[in-house]
Amino acid sequence: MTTHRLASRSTLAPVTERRQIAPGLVVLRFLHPHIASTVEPGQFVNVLPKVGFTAPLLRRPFSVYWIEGEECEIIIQDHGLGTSILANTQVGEHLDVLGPLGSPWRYKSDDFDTAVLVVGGVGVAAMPLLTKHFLKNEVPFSTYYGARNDTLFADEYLAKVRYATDDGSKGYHGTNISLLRDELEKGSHPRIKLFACGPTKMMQAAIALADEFNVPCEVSLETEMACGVGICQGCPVETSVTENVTSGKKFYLVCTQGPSFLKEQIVI
Amino acid sequence: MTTHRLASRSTLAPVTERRQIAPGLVVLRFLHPHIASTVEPGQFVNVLPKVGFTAPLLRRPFSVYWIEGEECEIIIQDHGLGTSILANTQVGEHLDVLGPLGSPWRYKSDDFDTAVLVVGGVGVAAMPLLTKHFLKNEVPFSTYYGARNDTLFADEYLAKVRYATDDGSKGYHGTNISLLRDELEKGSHPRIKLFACGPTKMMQAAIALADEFNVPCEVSLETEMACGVGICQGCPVETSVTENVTSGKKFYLVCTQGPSFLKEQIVI
Amino acid sequence: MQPSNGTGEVNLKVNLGNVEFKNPILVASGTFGYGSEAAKFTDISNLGGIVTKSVSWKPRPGNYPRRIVETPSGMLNSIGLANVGVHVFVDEKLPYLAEFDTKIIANIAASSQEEYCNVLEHIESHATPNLAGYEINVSCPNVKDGGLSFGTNVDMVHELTSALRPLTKRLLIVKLTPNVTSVAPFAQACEAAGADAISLINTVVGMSVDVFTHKPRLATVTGGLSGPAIRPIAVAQCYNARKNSKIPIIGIGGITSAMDAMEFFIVGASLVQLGTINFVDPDAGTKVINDLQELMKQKGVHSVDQLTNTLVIEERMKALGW
Amino acid sequence: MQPSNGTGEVNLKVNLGNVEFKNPILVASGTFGYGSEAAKFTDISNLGGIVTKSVSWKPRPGNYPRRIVETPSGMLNSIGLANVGVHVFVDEKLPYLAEFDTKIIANIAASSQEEYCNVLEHIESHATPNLAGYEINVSCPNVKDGGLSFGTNVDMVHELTSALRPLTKRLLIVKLTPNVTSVAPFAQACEAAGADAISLINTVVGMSVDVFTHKPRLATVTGGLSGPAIRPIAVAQCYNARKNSKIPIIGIGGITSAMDAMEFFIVGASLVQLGTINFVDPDAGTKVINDLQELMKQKGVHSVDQLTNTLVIEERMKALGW
Ligand SMILES: Cc1cc2nc3c(=O)[nH]c(=O)nc-3n(C[C@H](O)[C@H](O)[C@H](O)COP(=O)(O)OP(=O)(O)OC[C@H]3O[C@@H](n4cnc5c(N)ncnc54)[C@H](O)[C@@H]3O)c2cc1C
Ligand SMILES: Cc1cc2nc3c(=O)[nH]c(=O)nc-3n(C[C@H](O)[C@H](O)[C@H](O)COP(=O)(O)OP(=O)(O)OC[C@H]3O[C@@H](n4cnc5c(N)ncnc54)[C@H](O)[C@@H]3O)c2cc1C
Ligand SMILES: Cc1cc2nc3c(=O)[nH]c(=O)nc-3n(C[C@H](O)[C@H](O)[C@H](O)COP(=O)(O)O)c2cc1C
Ligand SMILES: Cc1cc2nc3c(=O)[nH]c(=O)nc-3n(C[C@H](O)[C@H](O)[C@H](O)COP(=O)(O)O)c2cc1C
Ligand code: FES
Ligand code: FES
Repeated sequence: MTTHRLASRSTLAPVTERRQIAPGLVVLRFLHPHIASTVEPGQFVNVLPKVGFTAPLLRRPFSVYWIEGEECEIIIQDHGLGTSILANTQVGEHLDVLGPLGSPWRYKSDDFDTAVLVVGGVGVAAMPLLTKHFLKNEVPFSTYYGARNDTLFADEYLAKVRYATDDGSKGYHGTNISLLRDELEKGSHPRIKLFACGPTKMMQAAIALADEFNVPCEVSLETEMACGVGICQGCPVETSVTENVTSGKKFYLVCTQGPSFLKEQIVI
Repeated sequence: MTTHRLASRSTLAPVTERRQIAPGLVVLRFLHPHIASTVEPGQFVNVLPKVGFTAPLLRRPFSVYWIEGEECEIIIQDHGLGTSILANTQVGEHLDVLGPLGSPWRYKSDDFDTAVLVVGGVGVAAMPLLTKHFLKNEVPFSTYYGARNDTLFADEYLAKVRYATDDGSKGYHGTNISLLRDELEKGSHPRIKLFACGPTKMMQAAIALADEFNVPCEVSLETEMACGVGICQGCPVETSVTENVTSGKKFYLVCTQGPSFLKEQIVI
Repeated sequence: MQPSNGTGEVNLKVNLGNVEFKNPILVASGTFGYGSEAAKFTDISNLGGIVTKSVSWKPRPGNYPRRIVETPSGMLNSIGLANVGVHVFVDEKLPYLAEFDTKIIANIAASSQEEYCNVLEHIESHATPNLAGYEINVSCPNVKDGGLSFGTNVDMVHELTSALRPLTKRLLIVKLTPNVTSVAPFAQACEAAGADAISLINTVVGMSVDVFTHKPRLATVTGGLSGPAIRPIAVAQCYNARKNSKIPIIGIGGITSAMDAMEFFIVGASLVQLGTINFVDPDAGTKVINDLQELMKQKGVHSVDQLTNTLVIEERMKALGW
Repeated sequence: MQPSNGTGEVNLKVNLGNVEFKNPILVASGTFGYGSEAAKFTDISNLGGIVTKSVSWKPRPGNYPRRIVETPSGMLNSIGLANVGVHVFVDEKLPYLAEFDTKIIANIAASSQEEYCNVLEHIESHATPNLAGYEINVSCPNVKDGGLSFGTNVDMVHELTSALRPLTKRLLIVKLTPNVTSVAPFAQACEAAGADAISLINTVVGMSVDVFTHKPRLATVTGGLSGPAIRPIAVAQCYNARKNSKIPIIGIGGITSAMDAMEFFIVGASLVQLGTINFVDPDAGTKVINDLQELMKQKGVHSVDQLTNTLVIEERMKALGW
């Protein structure tokens, strides 16, 4: 078993830590020098549920949640067969990992001075590396994190968090979008940009809010993927623009051209 | 997870011990009161390679190797995908086990005074319970155990063993069948019967020897099985007799009418 | 645990022709023997019905081994319709099955129209009270004569069905093969000839080779593919039959759970049969029945009729002609 | 590691028509894009050849999502022939691929005979040195026009092949569908019309339903089933084509390993294509090539020709007519 071969080929990565951070949320840490040294905020990896089995057949995509030294972490929410197998991977077992994949957040663009991270559910996985970058580069930012109740937050690597819960059990009573709206309505908001990752409804609300306040907004999408590397055309998102030749006229590929898009690019 | 439901339904049995007894031979011990209390020598169990997976799909048959209290043991030889998965089952994991299945050795029949166990390869798994019965009931017997070399024997539960190796590294230099022939040729053999389990060639040689010395011989067969319980008709062995109505005229079903047959019954 | 049949909020009863099945979960021909072996491992009275192993006029020994090959999420078989023949069937098997509270459907395979008729008439004249009807197997890929040569010829299917129809007032079900360009004309032919239902699908022709000996793994070279691997094919064929005919459908192919069964109901099946999964777990039927009841409760669905043929196609896709 | 091609004891070279492939492992249309994306994850010069994504005259956006559903040991897709159109194909894709030491086969999909001819002629007039030929896709189940309506009609396949044959001296390969009663007449028609080879199989029509919404999981309702689940079907179809025609076969369907590839060679394929496995591992081709070489060494086989069409059928089964 090779633990590492060529940079860009799939790698059998030994799992070095497994921890449960919330009900149904497991973090796996694995050794993967290539990903750890090259990944950018917003990229993802594609992981085989079980090496040597044809069912489940395809890899499953996960955001790179954290890196430390030569190790990477992903956060797995129990969703179906593939994720439940993966969530049960034990320390010492190996993950077959392909990555880093996809395009990073447009986090170095100059269309903002202050970043607003809009987070919901397992979408949190896309935020820690972004948070780290903003902290390190002293970019002003704040994080609006919404969940059904206070047991569901996975905020270990976040900073400057404003919480919102549907049941009021922690922070604001309501959605993180309403909380953010309240803040924005309060007054002057110096060149902000929203970076949003969460359930589709939250993404749609984030886009609507950004439209209303006329600020840039980038959302990270999830679609079913067969390959994760741009060769199957299985992961389209409808687009309003027509410059995208690769996939014909009407779609972007989420795996390579995303997973994050500016709100103007897509129809969700 | 029910560890035990109805006697005759499949059961999730916790693995309580795993030991490697020879290269490529692993013994799994699991808690299964029903099998432990009802199994007879020569019967088998049908075990799912991996619970919840559709590939591998079908159960794999294994002789019941040993019982102790409420626990059973099977011995697994790494042969293909299913057995390699099973051989890696760890203590604390569960096996989905259906059994006991099949018909026992005709070990209580009165067609012999002395039993001769002819053993090869993983066929050894069918012998310990038979050995135990003969020891307990003071039936005279001896065991002719053949292997390629001395690293391959799994004789922990056998008794009165005469070893034969192809390379002469342990016991007789040659096959166990030649060794037995030598013995038989030496002279008087009081109403013996052969009980043989091993590779097809060894079975054929055992039958030829029994024919030559005109003694009864029962052989335990392996065929591919889809169900192990008599409902798929997938496990036929050609028969020379015609009384077998269930499967038409020309075949016995190894899973229910076997796995062991008298040499007169079958064509192999 | 015994599933409650038709009591409480969820009613699992399904009517097909003049027969009431207490639930829509049957076991498929050739995957449950004649019930007696499976009875050791499950309470067969829980089942909506049992379709017995194909029976022919004379006993058939079946094919030489090897008869079974596992494949990814499936298996190939080439049993060759091994069966006891119709005389033993009516003398021993039907009476045995008459003791159970479940419907029996006698599956018939033959190599000529005459033989099909003779077998059906012989069973009809020895019918037991719980004999609900007949399933006509025109789709076995593993015999030299009959089998697929009937099932892939729409005129022969029509003629055979028409010939059998007058011979019984019980259910007449024709079991179709997926090994055709389109199952639609076959469904229409069965409907026109007066069959009560079609069952879909029998196994898909498949093959596997031993790369060391260069021999086919099955003695008969090709065999029939079954199991979860073929479920998407089976669902598509049931959908196609439903779109193109009104004849009731019994869905078969790779069903392992209540969720799987539900897919078949939604595309148009009134009942389903479990096949290969019985080999993995002879008690699968009871589990699926219980789970189906639970699932229907969760969905707030009160009867199987409310599930059958409820596929929803997006408007924008309809507009595009899908 | 780079596989040694044709040196040492084992020679992986295969000739098809007037083209020499350095090894018999190709990647299948639609499962490798136009090479550039996959090139980040594997050395595409290792491959015997690359069959490019189906190209049509105009660009096609492809179908609305959802386009992908995993199934037991397989997947359904409904991409809908999303492609850049023949002009971008010859301007950008062919020149890019010309840089690699591998053969390129341009797969063409169209909705009329005229469009097929136009696309082929346009590519022909912009051919690059490593363009080995064309694969004619008459078997896509996921488009409204063309696709399966061609592929299930033996006369149309014959006519189309005859029309295309005079337009090129390069390889003309027809990619057939498994969704027919028998592939034999199609193989014969392609042979008669002068095709250099057939490729077998394209995807099998399948469907999956979301039991909570009652919607088809794929927007287009049905889609194409691929992956290990369909391998036994593909092997059987290649065997059937081999028995009934002499036209060279390119085997496709569920191949994941050298052992799988070997099954196709033994039943009669000269080359094979890897499809779905590329999604699991874009580097699969190289691994299969290396393993094939090893396996051939072990077997003492020196060339792929010595494997092709070497199925051994037991005498007693032959005697029974199998
Ligand atoms: C770019 C990206 C990043 C993601 N990051 C994370 C993460 O960090 N943590 C996390 O827990 N999940 C993440 N997801 C979602 C995760 O990939 C799915 O939950 C997972 O694939 C479901 O697999 P399953 O076998 O458990 O579910 P099943 O429903 O059994 O899967 C069946 C099929 O559908 C696909 N599928 C089902 N739901 C989704 C979904 N929401 N997105 C994509 N494919 C899906 C699966 O890949 C598989 O092919 C991400 C998805 C994408 C596209
Ligand atoms: C009655 C009986 C008792 C057995 N007892 C033992 C035992 O105690 N210990 C042990 O190690 N093995 C035993 N075997 C053999 C064991 O069942 C097979 O080695 C095992 O099924 C192979 O599975 P696989 O997935 O590893 O191999 P694969 O070759 O990948 O299996 C593919 C398919 O072929 C079948 N198959 C392959 N080889 C055999 C075989 N020799 N016999 C039956 N089916 C086969 C498998 O069940 C499976 O369906 C017994 C077999 C039978 C019939
Ligand atoms: C071992 C085996 C034997 C079968 N024998 C018969 C048979 O005798 N008659 C018949 O109509 N179908 C027979 N079938 C087909 C099944 O009834 C069923 O149509 C098919 O297996 C698909 O369902 P499944 O995927 O759930 O197994 C057999 C299938 C298998 C696997
Ligand atoms: C996502 C996807 C897209 C495909 N697109 C095409 C295509 O554009 N043209 C074509 O001829 N075949 C296409 N195919 C069919 C494959 O080339 C191949 O014939 C089929 O997938 C069977 O092989 P496999 O089981 O190895 O995948 C596609 C298959 C898949 C899975
Ligand atoms: S997942 Fe294959 S192209 Fe995006
Ligand atoms: S294995 Fe099914 S009848 Fe014997």
